[in-house]
Amino acid sequence: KFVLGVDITTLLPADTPDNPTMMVEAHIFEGLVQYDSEMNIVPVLAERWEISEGGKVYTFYLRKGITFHDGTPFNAYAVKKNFEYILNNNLRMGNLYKPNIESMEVVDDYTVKFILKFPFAPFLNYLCHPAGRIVSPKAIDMYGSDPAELGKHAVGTGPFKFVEWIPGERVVLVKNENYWKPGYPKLDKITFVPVPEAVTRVLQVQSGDADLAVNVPAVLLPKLEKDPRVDVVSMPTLRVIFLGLNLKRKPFDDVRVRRALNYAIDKETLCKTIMRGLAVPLDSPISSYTWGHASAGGYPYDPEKAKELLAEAGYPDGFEMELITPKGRYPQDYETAVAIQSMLKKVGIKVNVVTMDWPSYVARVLKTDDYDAHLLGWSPSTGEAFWAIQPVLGTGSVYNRCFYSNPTVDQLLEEAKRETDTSRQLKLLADAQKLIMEDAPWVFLYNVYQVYAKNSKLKGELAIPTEMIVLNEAYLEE
Amino acid sequence: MKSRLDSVRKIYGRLKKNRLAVVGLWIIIILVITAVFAPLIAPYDPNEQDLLSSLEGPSLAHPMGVDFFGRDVFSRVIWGARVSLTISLVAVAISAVVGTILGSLAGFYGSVLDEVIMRIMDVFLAIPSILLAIAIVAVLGPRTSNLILAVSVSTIPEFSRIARSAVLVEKNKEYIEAARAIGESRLSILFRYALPNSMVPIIVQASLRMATAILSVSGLGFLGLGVQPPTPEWGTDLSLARTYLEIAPHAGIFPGIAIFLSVIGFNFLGDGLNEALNPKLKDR
Amino acid sequence: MGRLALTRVLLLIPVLLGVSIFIFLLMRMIPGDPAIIIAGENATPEMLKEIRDEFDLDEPLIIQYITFMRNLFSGKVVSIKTRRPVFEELFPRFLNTLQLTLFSMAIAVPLGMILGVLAAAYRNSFLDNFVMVLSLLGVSMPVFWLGIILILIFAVQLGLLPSGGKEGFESLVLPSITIAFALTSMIARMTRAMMIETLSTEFIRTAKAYGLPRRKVIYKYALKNVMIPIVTVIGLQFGYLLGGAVLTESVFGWPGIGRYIVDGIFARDYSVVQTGIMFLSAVFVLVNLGIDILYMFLDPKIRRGVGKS
Amino acid sequence: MREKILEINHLQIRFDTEDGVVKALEDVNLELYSGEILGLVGETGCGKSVTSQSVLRLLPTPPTRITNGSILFHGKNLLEMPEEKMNDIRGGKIAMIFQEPMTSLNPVFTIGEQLEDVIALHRKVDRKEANVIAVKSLVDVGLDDAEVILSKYPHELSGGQRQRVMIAMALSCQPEVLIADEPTTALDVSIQAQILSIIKHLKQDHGMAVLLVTHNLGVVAQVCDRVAVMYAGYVVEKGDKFDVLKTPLHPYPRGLLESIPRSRKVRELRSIPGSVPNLINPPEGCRFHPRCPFSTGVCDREVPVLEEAAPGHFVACHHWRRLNP
Amino acid sequence: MKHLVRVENLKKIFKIRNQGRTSTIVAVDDVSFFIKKGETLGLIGESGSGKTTVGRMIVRLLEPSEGRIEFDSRDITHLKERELKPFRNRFQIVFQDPYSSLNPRMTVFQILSRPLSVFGVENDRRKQKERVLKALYDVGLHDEHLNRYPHEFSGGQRQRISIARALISEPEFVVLDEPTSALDVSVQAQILNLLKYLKSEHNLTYLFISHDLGVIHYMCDRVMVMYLGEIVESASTEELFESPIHPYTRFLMRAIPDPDPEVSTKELEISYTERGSQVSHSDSGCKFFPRCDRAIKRCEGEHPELVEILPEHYVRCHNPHL
Ligand SMILES: Nc1ncnc2c1ncn2[C@@H]1O[C@H](COP(=O)(O)OP(=O)(O)OP(=O)(O)O)[C@@H](O)[C@H]1O
Ligand SMILES: Nc1ncnc2c1ncn2[C@@H]1O[C@H](COP(=O)(O)OP(=O)(O)OP(=O)(O)O)[C@@H](O)[C@H]1O
Ligand SMILES: [Mg+2]
Ligand SMILES: [Mg+2]
Repeated sequence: KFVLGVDITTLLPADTPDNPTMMVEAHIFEGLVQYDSEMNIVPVLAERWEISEGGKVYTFYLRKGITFHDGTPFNAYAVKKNFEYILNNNLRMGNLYKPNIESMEVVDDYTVKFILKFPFAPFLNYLCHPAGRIVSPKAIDMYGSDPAELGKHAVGTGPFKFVEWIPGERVVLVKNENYWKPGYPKLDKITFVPVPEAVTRVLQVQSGDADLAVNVPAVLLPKLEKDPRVDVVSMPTLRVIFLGLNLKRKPFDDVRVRRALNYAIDKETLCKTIMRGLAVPLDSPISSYTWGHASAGGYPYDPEKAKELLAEAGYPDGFEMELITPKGRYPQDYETAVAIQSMLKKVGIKVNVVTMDWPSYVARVLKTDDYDAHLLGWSPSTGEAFWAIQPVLGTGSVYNRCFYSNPTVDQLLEEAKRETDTSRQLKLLADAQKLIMEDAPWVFLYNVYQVYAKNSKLKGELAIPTEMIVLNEAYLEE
Repeated sequence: MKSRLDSVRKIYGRLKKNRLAVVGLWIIIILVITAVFAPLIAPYDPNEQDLLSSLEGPSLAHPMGVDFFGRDVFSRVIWGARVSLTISLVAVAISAVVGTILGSLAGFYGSVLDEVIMRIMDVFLAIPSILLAIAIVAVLGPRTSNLILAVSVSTIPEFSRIARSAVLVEKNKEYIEAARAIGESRLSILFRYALPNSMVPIIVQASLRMATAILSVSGLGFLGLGVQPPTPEWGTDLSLARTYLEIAPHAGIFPGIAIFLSVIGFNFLGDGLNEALNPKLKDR
Repeated sequence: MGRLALTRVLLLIPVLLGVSIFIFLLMRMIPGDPAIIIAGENATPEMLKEIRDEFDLDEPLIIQYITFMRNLFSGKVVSIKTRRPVFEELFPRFLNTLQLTLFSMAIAVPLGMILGVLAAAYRNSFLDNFVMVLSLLGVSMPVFWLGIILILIFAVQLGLLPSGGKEGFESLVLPSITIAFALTSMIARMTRAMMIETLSTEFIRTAKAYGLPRRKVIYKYALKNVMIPIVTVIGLQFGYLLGGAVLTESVFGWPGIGRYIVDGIFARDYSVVQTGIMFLSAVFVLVNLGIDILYMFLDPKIRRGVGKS
Repeated sequence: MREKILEINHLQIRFDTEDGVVKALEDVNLELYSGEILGLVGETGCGKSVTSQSVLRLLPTPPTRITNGSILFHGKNLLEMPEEKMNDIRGGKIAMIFQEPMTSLNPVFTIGEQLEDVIALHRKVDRKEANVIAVKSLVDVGLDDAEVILSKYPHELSGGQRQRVMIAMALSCQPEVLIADEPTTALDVSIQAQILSIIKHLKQDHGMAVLLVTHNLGVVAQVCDRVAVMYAGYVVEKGDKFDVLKTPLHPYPRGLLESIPRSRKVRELRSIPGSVPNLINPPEGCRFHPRCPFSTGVCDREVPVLEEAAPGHFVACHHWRRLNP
Repeated sequence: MKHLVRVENLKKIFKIRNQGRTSTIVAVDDVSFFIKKGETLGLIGESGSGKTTVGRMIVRLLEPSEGRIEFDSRDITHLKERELKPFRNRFQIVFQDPYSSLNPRMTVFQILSRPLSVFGVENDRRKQKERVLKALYDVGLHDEHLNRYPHEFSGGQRQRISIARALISEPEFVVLDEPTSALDVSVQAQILNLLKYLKSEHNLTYLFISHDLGVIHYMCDRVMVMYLGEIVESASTEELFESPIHPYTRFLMRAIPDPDPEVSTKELEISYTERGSQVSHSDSGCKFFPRCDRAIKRCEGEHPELVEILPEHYVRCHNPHL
């Protein structure tokens, strides 16, 4: 039994916007490629692949002898059908592929080609995205006219077969006896149960009612570590947490002020206390696990320097600012904001923390510029630096709500995106990160861990930094 | 004036018979004093953080321990009295006033006005109050004033019903007829005659509702819609503390006890008033 | 009586209409765009536009309202988040909440009434004071606190009962006790108050004056009179619980309707919230109608028409 | 001499209230003979109901305290009887009906249910026989369509019908004593006349002794044999109704009689000045003295004792001799 | 002599809505009478016969369904509340229940000064106080009572306050709706005396409603007897008491117990089984028919008219007892 925070929304991978659902889908469906726990791209349904010269054509050689749960064989036609279905329908994740896939081509039964509109370096990462998982073509034929209906009939190639989904109550999967990877899966059955209350989730594992619970509050760690029935696992994710400063507003248009804020906040202490060690201070705008990361130094805690900078910028006595934050969206988000409130007080900045429920928060941040600073988290679901930087810091991007604009950064990213030489690509990305760090449009806070509690007998689960836990190879120790 | 004082004394006299009511009254008086003199009583600044001592248990320096941020729980409980009591007091006052006015107009004028007002009240009554409160806070944002509004909106129908039925009873008494006979205007009859005599059940209800208001705020806090940080408020602090219930129970127990005390206080007082003011009053 | 029921059912219409307009407007006033919430963080503007188009979110309000009402009547309201018909999702959850409510009632009603009657019969005794203090504890304990404590004791420490979720009968026990705790307290207090009042009435004096044994006086003559107001209160509570058990449902991960609607609010899933609240309101009004009919059944004054006086 | 069924001796009752101790009854002495109707009259609050309810021990404790006296029923003191025994007497031997016919019957049970419960209890019969007896008693009080009435609820009956049901209930147990506490005050004159005539027939046909509490001297005149007049917790005069109503010895019943407007055109009614005393702080001595035109020094010091002025005619006044030469 | 009040064909129909069904009660059915200036008209009849309803209609607390009310030769039947205001202080009403007819939240001073303020007779507080005090003395109360609340008074005293309230605006006509029926005889005597005294002092006209024949006899010049909404007999007091004609009047006279045991003991000979229901089933017949011991054939089918049998003596009966 696996406890999630919320109920799933659908079981159609390309229509899935939320992480918990992706976790469930990861057991039923498989993609051509996927990440391992170190964020390496590994083959799954594809055995290998070739990228054409110029980077516009991707050829995949598929694994043979695989059938979907409904008996349909997996082959190149199935892949083609899937991606065409995504391209031709309004699916929620469709826009991951629509802008870049030009067409699909079946070479032979087990070879399929993706022809892109332009050379797109991170395409493989995009295929690692859960939305690219392959659904049985027969199911698409039967239910495809209504994506919601298709989402109720999940047929994939994965190690577990879908049994039932009682909304709000549970999703039940059973072992796929015909799984292609010999000896797997080891578990007979997985039940996913949504329990919104974090404390209850933990107690469920403690009482043996559940085998795995996600999003464990960090404070409970010491307690859980003492419990022999429970193992707590924490591992870094790609998610960074930052304070976005509104560059349109005074005094945040002054880089000195922004840097001062970065110096004034003691990230080490935040990570140690509020986060209970389950976060590391950022040394770049992106997580060190994100592909393309390069350390850009970061800002040590230095309140004196902060005061100096403030004085230099003309605010020797500080100022008042509003910090908006969601509550319960990211681990200890609210707590962090409250702690920052008190840290900034020491350099004379009075912070009014305004907490909001997530939708109101998102509306405020995305639709208005009526705030001084916002606490936000960002995690590239593709696991690479473009998605990690561009949407949040690229000029005019949707999520660039600090209104940061540095043409040089934009330029560097654009170049890197089309660059096929990996080392040059990395260099370009490193330069961009450095520039951003210097401009300090954010207060760079930390990179969070994911924490889950599990039955100490449960072994072999796969945790991926994209905030995924997969039980495909897991087993219960006797 | 003297006789009004007398009647207050008399009510207190009757209240005194009811031991629990006296206990309730004193609990409330103590809470109010705590709230008023919070700055003098609280040993620390309730918002002063000491992240390194997070969740330390009760000690001599911190008799109720410290919370997650290393803030002194005792000081927060003391200051919390201010916010919590204000919220419930204002919320109840608003709903009692609005509800009473609406309900008494409905009961007094009857016919169309009655139907219209009571149907509108039905609308509010039909929507589960906690959902209504959540929606309202979501609309307006979790500012303290909005919490108050959310809590009060959902209790307006209750007060209006009580006021309406009380006014309906009074309306048929002969002194109302007598007032008409001396040519009193309708509004004057309502506000000078009918309403003052309908206050008993409303007052009783108000004191009982004070207790529920505090709980409602804590419920909203649980759902992430409590007061804004770092404001100390019992319900919000309590709901935050639930996470560490097992490792640091003190962070929740003390605000919880404060809530319990005030709920008990208001309930005892409400029941006591109920008996003192009107022994035959139906408990509805 | 049939006519009365009919008029009451007709009164449902304006109330539900009012509810629908009110909640519709309220939802539109909440800041937050369902498309953004639902599409998630990786959404592109195109995705948002698609979602908005799909659910008419850019249409004028009046059109949206009419569309909603039309869909509601044809049972075709679709959740913005899951794209599944709302009724299909809502109804099982409603049944779950109903289960929880009924089970809590099954604990609270007899227990509360027994305690209340005993407290009244032995007024001012130790028992009476004990029941009253306990019941105050019951009403002042926030459910999330109580719920977590119960889980700690019964699931984690003793391992007797499941800690949450919905799996078989046992998982009903702890959430029901959580709800029943406050409910029992309320019913006990009510029963006691009513009982004390009834015991001082003249017809009880008559019963005593004719030598009827105390047991009979309390359990037959007084209790039946007390039943009438108690039933009303219980009915009202029943109505409230069907929508108001949100906190308990959250703590125990019980897949109930209250939590469903709250999630709907937090996801700005207009369809879910509007339909859900309409549904609960209708249920509430119908429950009330049910109480009134029950009331008539219990109270001969109403059942058989009012006499000459 | 007929048998003294019920005897109330020196009954003294106190109520503890928040305003103080109400000295409701001070020294009440009454006796009821078999086959007679004794009228107990007096103004509001003088203690009539307290006296009558104390016989069946119906007063709630607290606040009631019986501080002195005895109530003898066939020579046995009811005040010392265990509760179970008392329950046999209640209804079975001594039945009681109350002033408020509207609220004295349980609103949620049918008349039949209530009557039969009582009959089954006291006549030791099963439900079926109880029903037969119930029908008969209803017919006895003039409710001819008894079967219909039995199936009705109290609110479906008129006040007069309800009061007759109460009387039928009393009758059905064949008690020796009926205590009727203002049985007609809430009723219309025409219905009052009917009820009184039933009570009178009960005495005549069943030989029942009746203690009829009322504040209406007319009622006493009409149906009673003897009458006792109470004032502020004392019996101030008692005796044959002709004696008491025609030639009252005590100034209080005298004043009462004079303040009744008669069918005579008088210029001004005589009235007793002042009002009934507060029983928390009653006047010293004779409690009537502040309102008495004849009071002298002795009246506010000494409580007058009830003495036999003429055979069977008792009065408690220091000056009765002087006033009635 | 002048007719201060004239009532013609007054009718009141109450609609009772009970569980969705409406039924109607004809509480007052075609009642006509007049009251001369300075006289006391008695209105008698059993409970529910419509006495209060008549009284309330005259002072316009109830809207008549049909008919016409004249006060001092002015038709006031349909005056709006505003137009009525000049009349409001010319007629007043005293209610039966001393406990519910005073606002429990007002002091005696407030209760008594309200009419002065409302009618605008006296707005100055000092002068108001003077008048209030005078009114209090008039009814036998004192300064010390001025600031007390109604619950601090006995029933008799409360009724005095009600009377003072009715009289403070110096009305010409007062409806007294059973003002003493809730009081003990000794207190009743005080109040009756007071009313008589005030009447002569202030030159008042009374409509005195009661069901106590003794009280009516003592107070009234003329008496009307109502039965189920109709006037069944009306005559001067002497005549009515000496020679009642209508069977209902005669029945009433017998039913009311006389405190003289010699009179009373003989008279209690009322059969206690009713002949059917109290309410007449046939609409057309005499309303008293079901209870009447003098009924003749005609009574069942034909409704009798109110006729002047003797001079100034009206009776509604087919078979009058002459
Ligand atoms: N339960 C009680 N508590 C306090 N005082 C009481 C109680 N019952 C009666 N009394 C007081 O005892 C006195 C006598 O009351 P009782 O009811 O016997 O009068 P009564 O003669 O029957 O009057 P009425 O004619 O109004 O029925 C009154 O002063 C009353 O206030
Ligand atoms: N507001 C009302 N609504 C409906 N019916 C009414 C109303 N007022 C009076 N009635 C009915 O009208 C009839 C006459 O009532 P009314 O009060 O005039 O009688 P009454 O002679 O004054 O009786 P009583 O002696 O009891 O005061 C009664 O049947 C009564 O039930
Ligand atoms: Mg009495
Ligand atoms: Mg009347």
